[in-house]
Order: sequence, then structure tokens, then C-alpha cells
Amino acid sequence: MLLTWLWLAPALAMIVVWAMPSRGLARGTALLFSLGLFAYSLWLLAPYSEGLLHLEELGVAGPLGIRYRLSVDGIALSLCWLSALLTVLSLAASWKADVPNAFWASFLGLEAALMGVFCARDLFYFYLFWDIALIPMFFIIGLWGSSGRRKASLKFVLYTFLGSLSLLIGLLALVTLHHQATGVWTWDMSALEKTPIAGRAALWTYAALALGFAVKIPVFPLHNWLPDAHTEAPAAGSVMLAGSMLKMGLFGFLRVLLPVFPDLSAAALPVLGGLGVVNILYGALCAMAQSDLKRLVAFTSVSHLGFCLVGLFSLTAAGIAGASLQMLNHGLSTGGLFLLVGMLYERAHRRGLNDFGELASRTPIFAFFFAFILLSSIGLPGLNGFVGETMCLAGMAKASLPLTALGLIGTVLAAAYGLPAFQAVFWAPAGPGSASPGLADLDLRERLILWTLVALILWLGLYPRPMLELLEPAASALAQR
Amino acid sequence: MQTAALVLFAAPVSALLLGFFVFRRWRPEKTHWPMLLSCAAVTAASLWMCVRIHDGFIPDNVWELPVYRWACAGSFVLEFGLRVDGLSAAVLGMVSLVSTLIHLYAVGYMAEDRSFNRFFLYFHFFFLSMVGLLVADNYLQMYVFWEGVGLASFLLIGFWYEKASARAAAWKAFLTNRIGDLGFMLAVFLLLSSLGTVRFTDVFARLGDLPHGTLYAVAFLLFMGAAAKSAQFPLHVWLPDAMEGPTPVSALMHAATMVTAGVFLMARSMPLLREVPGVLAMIALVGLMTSLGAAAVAATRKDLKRVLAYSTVSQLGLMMVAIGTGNLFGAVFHLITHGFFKALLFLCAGSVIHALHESLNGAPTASVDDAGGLARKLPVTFGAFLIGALALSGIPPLAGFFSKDNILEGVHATGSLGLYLLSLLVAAGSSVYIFRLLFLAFLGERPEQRGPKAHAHEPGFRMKVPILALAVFSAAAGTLGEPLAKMLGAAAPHLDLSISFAALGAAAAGILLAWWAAMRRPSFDWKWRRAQPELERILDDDFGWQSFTAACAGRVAAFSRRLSDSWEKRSWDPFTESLADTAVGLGENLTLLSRGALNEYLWWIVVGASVLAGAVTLCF
Amino acid sequence: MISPAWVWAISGSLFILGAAFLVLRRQLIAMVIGLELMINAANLNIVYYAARRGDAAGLAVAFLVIAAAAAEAVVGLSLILALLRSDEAAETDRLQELAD
Amino acid sequence: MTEAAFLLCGAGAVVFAALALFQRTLYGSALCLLGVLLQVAGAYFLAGARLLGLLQVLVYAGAVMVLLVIAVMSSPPRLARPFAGTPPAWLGWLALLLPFAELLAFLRLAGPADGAPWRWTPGLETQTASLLFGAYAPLTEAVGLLVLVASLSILREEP
Repeated sequence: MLLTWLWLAPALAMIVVWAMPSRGLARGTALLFSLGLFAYSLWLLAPYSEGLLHLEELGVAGPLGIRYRLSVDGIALSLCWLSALLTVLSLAASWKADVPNAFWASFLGLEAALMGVFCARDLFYFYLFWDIALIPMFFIIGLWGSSGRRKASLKFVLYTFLGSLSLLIGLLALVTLHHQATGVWTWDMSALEKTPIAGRAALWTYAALALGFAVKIPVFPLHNWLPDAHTEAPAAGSVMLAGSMLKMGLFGFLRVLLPVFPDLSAAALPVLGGLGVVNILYGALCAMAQSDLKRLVAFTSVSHLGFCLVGLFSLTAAGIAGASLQMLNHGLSTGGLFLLVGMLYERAHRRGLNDFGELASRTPIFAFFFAFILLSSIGLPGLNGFVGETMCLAGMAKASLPLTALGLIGTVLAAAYGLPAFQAVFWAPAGPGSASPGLADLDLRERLILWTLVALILWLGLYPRPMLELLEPAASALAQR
Repeated sequence: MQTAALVLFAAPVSALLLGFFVFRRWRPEKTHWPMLLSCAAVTAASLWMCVRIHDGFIPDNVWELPVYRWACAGSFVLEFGLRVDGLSAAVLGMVSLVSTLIHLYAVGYMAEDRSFNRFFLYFHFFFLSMVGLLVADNYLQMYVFWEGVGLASFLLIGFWYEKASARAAAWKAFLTNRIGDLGFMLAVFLLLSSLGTVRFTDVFARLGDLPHGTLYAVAFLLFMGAAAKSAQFPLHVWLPDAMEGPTPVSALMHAATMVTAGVFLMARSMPLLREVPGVLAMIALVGLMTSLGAAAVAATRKDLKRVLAYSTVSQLGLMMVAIGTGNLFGAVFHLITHGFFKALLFLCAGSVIHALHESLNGAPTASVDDAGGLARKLPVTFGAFLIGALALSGIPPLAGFFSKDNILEGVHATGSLGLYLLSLLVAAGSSVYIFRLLFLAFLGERPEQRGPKAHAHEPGFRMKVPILALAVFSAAAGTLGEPLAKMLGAAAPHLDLSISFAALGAAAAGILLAWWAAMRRPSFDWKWRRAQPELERILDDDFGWQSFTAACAGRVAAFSRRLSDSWEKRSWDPFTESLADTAVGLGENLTLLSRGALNEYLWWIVVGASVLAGAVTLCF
Repeated sequence: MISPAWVWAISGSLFILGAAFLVLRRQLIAMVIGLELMINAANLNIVYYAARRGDAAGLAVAFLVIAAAAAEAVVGLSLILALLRSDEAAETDRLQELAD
Repeated sequence: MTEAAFLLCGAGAVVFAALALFQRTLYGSALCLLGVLLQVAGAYFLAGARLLGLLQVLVYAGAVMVLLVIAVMSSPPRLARPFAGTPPAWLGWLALLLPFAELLAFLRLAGPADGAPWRWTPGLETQTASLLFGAYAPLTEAVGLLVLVASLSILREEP
């Protein structure tokens, strides 16, 4: 029952928080609960043995071989930590927002669905949680976003539904083909591994599943929903969206596609690896030209996830471990950036790059944190971004050199979008209409949030070994296939 | 040795932490104390290491200490470790010595600056990264500190961030370094994917099983990284603009230490380079081209620090020539002596700027027009500048002569006369531009100069001590030849009289030319500018290279704007959104069918029935 | 023995004429007439085959069809009368909306 | 011979239907419908289903036509006579007299049904009758009830 609590507890808490009489009470319990859940997910490491934590199978096999199975490996556990941590941080960050109970409840609901996705072992439950995760995020963007929230949330939902439709088709095809080939109805991932399906049918299933996951990662052509969703979502919402929801797509690749179709994934290396590189370059180039800070950060996350994709499809242990580490790094650094932009927006209600002037002198603490997290996101060595990117590209170097070189150009472009933005907001003199004069520096609560992020970034940057040892067995297991 | 290595890292880190958490809040104007202490500690440790290695206490001059395993991933293992051998100890010694003196100088120079604390934090962070870079035991760890140094230069060049030129220069420096780092990193990946390790010892031991193509690529890419950091031809655009930073920054980073990191990388991967003679020749060529071009531009610049910047580029080119001709000892020896006298020249320029502070109203650099006849007002600075100039142009007793002479011998040994003659030309050029600066700035006044007729005052005591110390070092550094050769395990330097006389002649010719141009014809410098504005513009623009790189950057920015605006905003985004509108439109058209006209309904019934009937008849 | 094709031709043309009535004429009453035509065409066919094959059930069906058609006509016409009473409009293009 | 007559009646029905379509007035159409019904009745007779033909004339040509005529009469004048003018008189006579002429012609030429080449199965009608009130009894009752209910629709509830 250990794993079931991981998603069941936040679901129950959601209802409790929703029913709270006063808003302050709801906010308090939500934050306390998320802290508790984070501690619980850390404690889960204790019984974590080599390979899978343990297989939780409840109830009897339902129709078509569907059975409630949960299990978690190193990568899934780290993603659970990430979502738990980010929920705590985003709840703490939106402490001052005057929002109804439903706001806090939807975050807990989102957390429950995310935990479900990361722990699901049965494809049916995986899909179930996959779609449930969409609903709270729709409310978060739709109800509490900024001006253009209607369109953005609708676009977000339509895009992701299209993706999950293709995912559903893929899953159904996979299961039926498996049944035809082996005569066994099963949705269990480990049973479906290395299915004997081959030929065109396998190709079409693979394509459908890949499309379903690709919409979520936002791979290049399907990424339009991301910038809008981010610019319109509230700060906490975009932290959760960028921090953990984008990882669901990658996790899907990692957990479903790679083990089930190893040979096809190897064949798909040039296509999907290439798309990863396109993601890196496209995200970086678009970020260079943005004038809205939040939109810039949104495009940076497109670029970072491109690295994850490249790492994943190098199909080497280093690449996959690097990709999963990069998922964590991206959660921390982009989540941090969104928190910072949120704090800025909370004070000045403006997000334009040239709306602010010499913030370095007016708000030095804010400047320090922004600089630190921005440097981690453009991959300065010694911080976590660099570790992830190096591992991904080192993995890909084994597979194909031109892709690695193109990926590296992404790091140069990262400096090209990161530093001018920093200079425009913090160093350039304040323009006539800029909102800098009245800005107050960070208070204790915000500093505390950011110090945890800085500490994690530094720890992952300087000494990533313990985290890598956690990710290593799962990654090399995938790579061997 | 263990403790010395520990001090190397512990001292700067603790100073930084102290500075950031303690001094920043309570006593910002005192932050230089922990920094100076840590500098002293590091200098002591490194000198002690030099002595240990020199006296042969360490087996075959290499001392390695694996510290911890940074990341393990599948086939390759990345470990952080220290490696101090003759090369790194020598350069470390020079770097720490020069840094301590410049830290001392900076205390005086930046005394009245309001963000004094921030300056010293960045300054010391640079010092930490430089030390880390020198003692790294594998390429990846070197890369980590390599970028740390790049970040420090970004922060320090853009220290006075109110000025747009400083911001632009800082960003340009970081981006160009990042482009070079792209090559460096690609080389690291090549090594990782083919050998599985990047430790120097393992890589150099297993050079054999690297295919020649990869070896060639790795060497070229490493040079690309070094070229960016040491401002060689294609990627040297950032160094002249880097003079926007405060003078101690220019002195320490853009003269003595940071820019030599590229040469250090080349020296460090010498065994690898020796396997690929083609790349060595290419390095020599690029080095020569850079030094010639830089010398030509330096001889015509009016701005004090810009002349010195181009002179650094030229001297680095010379070091690259030494590396290119396989003369590792010459390059490292010149690197060390250059570190001393170039730092001295920059510090003297700093005191000149400090002295003329009022008339410059805050500009970070002084032009020759502002100076003029300073010798009488600033005797100490003039004396030090003279020593530095003599050392740079290679007059015998001083350091420059020995190291430059060694490089010329190396070049001569390769037998290619053209290379030798051009190197002589570079040696002459270096004495031309430095003495032109000396004559214009210090001796003899010119009508065009708005020089300090009244009130230039000698800089304070704290700034004079480092200048005098550096003057002594640049005078005495020549004697370091033998111990350095012993540490590097290279052949002891011997003076080939014919080459030294040729070098001395070139230097003397250069001085005479400078004297003739500056002193005999006082306003020559201004007259030819008015006569050929075209030539002036080309030289100012680095033979058109600065504007070319700016144009490339502009084109990339324009492409990114076009990509994000016209593609993302106007065609791809609306396209996906139009899918929704077409769906809605389709729906509306379908509703037109049921407008309520009964006859039409019946008509559709009849049509449907007939189609059905047709289908049925077709089936049977 | 005439071939059934003739009978089919006749009942078919009757049926099509009925359908034409239904589709072309705007008055509701004309539609009812068209409807009756269609029913008779079908009935004619049934009777022909019933007679040819001597199948009593066919005739029984014909009986029932006539009865049903009568009931249907009654209801149809009463509806039309109701319409006529309400707003004097018995043409299809006036009757666009369900609610008036 | 009777088959030919059968076809003749059918053809007549088609002619009348075509005429109905192009009548300018509703009266005209109604009359033509009467013609069609009678022709079809004739066809039933010739097919040997005499009871059916009788029923057709009785129920259809009688009751339904009356209803139809009432509906036409009560429809607004503009509608009933859209192009001003009454239906041509010959049409009425034709509709009524043609079946009798056919019947007479048939009886005179072919004689009674016994000479029908169609090998009428004797007693076809008795079988249908017994069938209607035997196996199909519930059905016929239901249809009767249907007609009764349908006629209720004529009642007009006072507004």
C-alpha cells in the first residue's frame, strides 16, 4: 500500500481542502499537507531496493487483463520527489494570492494525478492518471490565469486531448496486437516488454504512442500550446506545468516506448533525436527574440526538454541517465525562473523585458537569485544544468556526432538568450515608463523558497553522484534492451 | 603537498563565503582583507609546490590526487581530481603572485567605488576559477573552471553596468568565449565517446588507439577553445572591448592570467598535439597572423588600454607560434614573463588613468590625447612603465629578452626562414607600439594633447607597491629560465648568439622607429589620421573583422526574430488555431441543411433512398 | 404472360410520380395526395404478385395496407385542417419554425 | 387477356397520376387522385381480388376522397385555386367513366374471369378472408382500432 498512498493521500486532501470553511485554513492545510507528502516521498527511498521499488498489485485482474498495478524505479521516484517539491514551492510562492479554496485543492489534485502517472505500472491506469492530470491544470490556467486565459486554457486542453486520443489509440492497438500475437490480454508494462509485434502494425502503434507523448513534451511542431499556456497561467501554475507536467511525456517515452519497442526506438533515433535537436535550437532561437519574460522562460523549457529528448534517444546508459537528470534540473531551474517571474509580476504586474531597469541596484537580493537560477538554466558548469546537458550530449556523442554538435550550438544560443534578458532587466538603466522605482525586494518567505532551490541546484551541480546512482540502474536497464 | 592543494581551494572559497555572507552585510568596505589573506595563502602554497616539484621531491614531477567521483554513467566515469606538475605549478606560481599584487593594487584603485564589495567578490571568484583551471586533472574539470573564468570576465567587464558599452562588451566577451567552449566541449565529447575517459594521464597514455581522424578533430577543437580564450585570430574580437572593465580587471584577467588559459590548455595537451603535426602548423600560422595583425593595429591606436590589449593579443600570438613550433618551454616561459611585464604595463596605465581621473570624467580608459608629458608628474609610474616597455620589447637584461629569444630560437630551429623573419618582425613591432606609447604619453608634449598641464598627482602608496614589485619581477624573471626548464623537464635554454643579436637588432630598430615617429615629428600621430581617414577606419575595425562579426551576430538575431515572429506568431500559431475555426465553420455549414424547408428534407429522403437502392442493386 | 417488368414499370412510375408530388408541390394537401399515390403503387405491386403466386397472405396484407393508409390519410388531413384553422397557411415555405 | 387489362388499368392510373401532378388547382389533383384510385380498383378486380377492389373503392375512393375534398374546400381560396379557374370538366367525367368503360370493354371482349390466362387459384379470396380473420385476426382488429383512433383526430378541442 506504500505507493497507493502516494497518490491517494493528495486526492483525499484535495477534497478536504476544498471543503475548508476559511481560505486561510485551506491554504495552511494545503501547504502543510504538501510538505508532509514531500517528506513521505523522501522516506519512500528507505525500502527502495535495487531496480523496482516493489510491485503493488491490488484487486483481481479486471476485464482485458487490466489490473491495478503500481511500481516505481529510480527515475519515477525522482520525478515523484520533483513534483512533490514543486508543489510545496508553488503553494508557498502563491501564499499572498487571494484565491478560493479550489485553487489550493486543484494543486493537490494535480499532484495526485502526477504521482499516479509516475507510479503506474498498468498502461490503463497510466492513461487514466494521464488524462486526470489535465483537469486541474485546465482550471488553474482557466480560472486564475491572467488576461488571455480562456484561449490559452482551451488551446492547452484541445492540444493535450488530441495527444491523449492518439495515445489511447496507440495503447489499444498495442494491447490488441499483443493479444493477437500471444493470445494473452494484458496491460502490464513488464509483460508487454519486447512485444513480438513487428512490421507495419508495430510502426503505426509506435507512431501513435510517440505522437501522444510528443504533444506533451512539446516536440517542435506541436509546441504551440506551451508559450500561451505559460504566459497565461499563474506563477504557481506554470511552475507545476513546466516543472512536472512536461515530464509526463518524456516519462511516457521512457516507461512505455523504449522498453516495449526497443528495436523501433533504435531505428527512430535519427528522427526523434533530430527532433530533439530541432527542439533545442528552435526553443533557443525563439527565446532570443521574446520581449515577454515569461514567454522567454517558456521557450527555454522547450530548449531544455530538447536536451532530454536527445539524451533519451541516444539509447546509451549515460544518455538516459542524463535525460532523467536533466528532467530534474529543468524542473528546478525553470520552476525557479517561473517563481521569480511570478514574484516580479506580483509586484509590478508587468512582464516585459524593457519594463524594468536597474533592478540590480534596486533589488540586489532578487538580482542575485535571478542571476543564479538563470545561470543554472543556461548550463553554467558547476551548476545542475551543465551536468544534465553534458550527460545527454555525451550519451548522444556515442550514437551520432552531428546531432551532438548541433546540440552544443544550443548551449551557445542559451547564453545568447539568457544574458541579454538578464542585462535588460537588471543592468540596463530604467526607461521612462519602467516599473522599477517602486519595487520592493524579496521578503523572508520568498527568500526561503529560493534558498532551497539554490541549495538543490548547487548540490546537483557539484556532487550529482548520489542522484545519478539512483537513476543509474533504471537507465542502464533501458539501455541494455 | 596534500595540505598545499587543500589551501589552494579552501582559502579562496572561505574568503568568498566570508565576503558574501559576512562582509557584504556588515562591513562592505573591509571585504578586501579576507581576499588578500587568501591570495597570500594561495601564493605561499603554490610557491611551496613549485619548490617541491623543482627539487624533485615528487616522482617524475607529477602529483595527482583524485578527489571524488563526480558522475558515473554507463560506460564512462567522470572524476574530479587535482594534478600539479611542472607546467601547472610554474603557471600557478606566476598567476597567484600577479593576482596578489593586483588585488593589493585594486584596493587602492577601487577605494572610492560604491560597490567595492561586489568588485572583490567577483575578482576573487575569478581567482578561484583560475586556480581551479590550472590544477584540474581532466579536461571536463578544466572546462568547468574554464567557464567559471568566462563568467567572471562577464561580470567584471560589465562591472560598471550603467554604461551600455560595458554591457555590450561583457556580453560579447561571454558569447565569444561560449563559442570557443563549444569546440572545447565537442572535443571532450569526442574523447569521452572514443576513449571513455578525459583524464590527462589516461588520454595521453592511450593516444595510440584513437583513430587519426578523431585525433585531428580533437586537436583542432581544443585549439578552437584556446583561440577563444586567448583571443586568437577568428575569436579575438572580444579582447579590445574588454577594456571597458576597471583597470585591475584588465591587468589581471585580460593581460596576465585569463587570456593565458588558452595557451595553458595548448601546453597541457602538448603530447596530443605532437601526434598531429598538421594542427601544430595551423596553430603556428594562426598565431603568427594574429600577432602580426594585432601589432599593426596596436601601433596605431590612441587609447592606452586598447594598445596594451592589442599588444597582449600579439604576444599571445607569439606564444601560439612557440606552441606551433613544438617549443613548449618557450611558450610557457614567455607566458610567465609576459604575465609579469604586461601586468606591470597595465598597472602603470591604471595609475595614469587614476591620476587623470578628473579630466577623464569617469571614462574607464585614457586616450593618448589626454596624456602627454607625464614623466615629470608621475616619475615612479614612468620608471615602471619604462622597465615594462624594455621587458616587452626584449632588451637583454630584462625578462622579455630571454623568453622571446627562446621562442625565436625554436622558430629558427624549424628551419622555415619566412616564419623566422616574420617573428622577428613581430618582435620589432612590439617594441614599436610600446615605445610609441611611452614617448607620446610620458615624454614631450604635443599641441594636440590636452595633457595634465596642472595637477596630475602620483597614485597612493598602496598602488605604488605592487607596481614596484612587478617592476622587480619583470626585470628578474629572465633568470627563471633554468628552474622552469628543470620543472618542465625540457632542455635548459642556451643563448644562440646570432639569434639573440638579430632579436636585439629588431627591438632596437623598433625603438628607433618609435622615437623617430613620436619625438622627431611630434604631431605625426594626428596628421596621418587626418590624411588617410580610410586607413584609420580599417585599422580601428580590426581589418574589417569587428564589423563582420557584429554583422553575423545581427543576422543570427534577425533570423531568430523572423523565426519567432513571422513563423511562430504569424503562420504556425494561427494555422493551428485556424484548425479550430475550420471545424466550427464546417459545423455551421452543416446546420444550413436543416433550415426548415420541408421539401428539401423530403428531397434528401428521396436522394438517400435512391442511393441506398443503387447500392443494394450494385451489391447483388 | 407479360413479364413482371411491366408491372414494376407501372408501380415504379406511380411511386415516382407520388414522390415528385411530395417534393415539388408546396401545398400540404398535394403532398397527402402524393402520399396516397405512393401507397397505391406499392399496393398494386403486392396484389400483382399475390395474384400471380396465388398467395392469400399477400392479399391480406393489401387489405391491411389500405386500412392503414386510410387511417394515415385521416390523421394527415386533420392536421392540415388544424393548420389551416390556426394561421391560414398550408404551404411548406411558411412553416419554417417549430414554434410559431 | 386479363393481364393485358390489368396493365391497361395500371397505365390509366399512371396517366391520371401524371395529370394530377400538372394540375394547376388542388381540385384537379384531387380529381385525378380519384381517377387513379378507381383505376387501381379496376386493376384489383382484374387481378381477381374482387373484395380488395371493392374495399379500395369503398374505403379509398369513398372515404379518403371525401376527406380530401373537405380539406381542399376548407383550404384558403388563394391556395385552392392558385391560378383562378376550375378544373376542366372533362377530367371529372373521364375519371369516373373510364373504369366503367374498361369494365364493359373487358366483359364484352374477354367474358367472365374464368377465361383468365392467369390461372387464378380458385378460392383465393376465401383463403384471404379466412386468413384475415384467422391467423391475422389480432392484426385486423388492431387496424380497425387504428382507423377509429385516427378518426378521433378530427375532433377539434375548443381553444
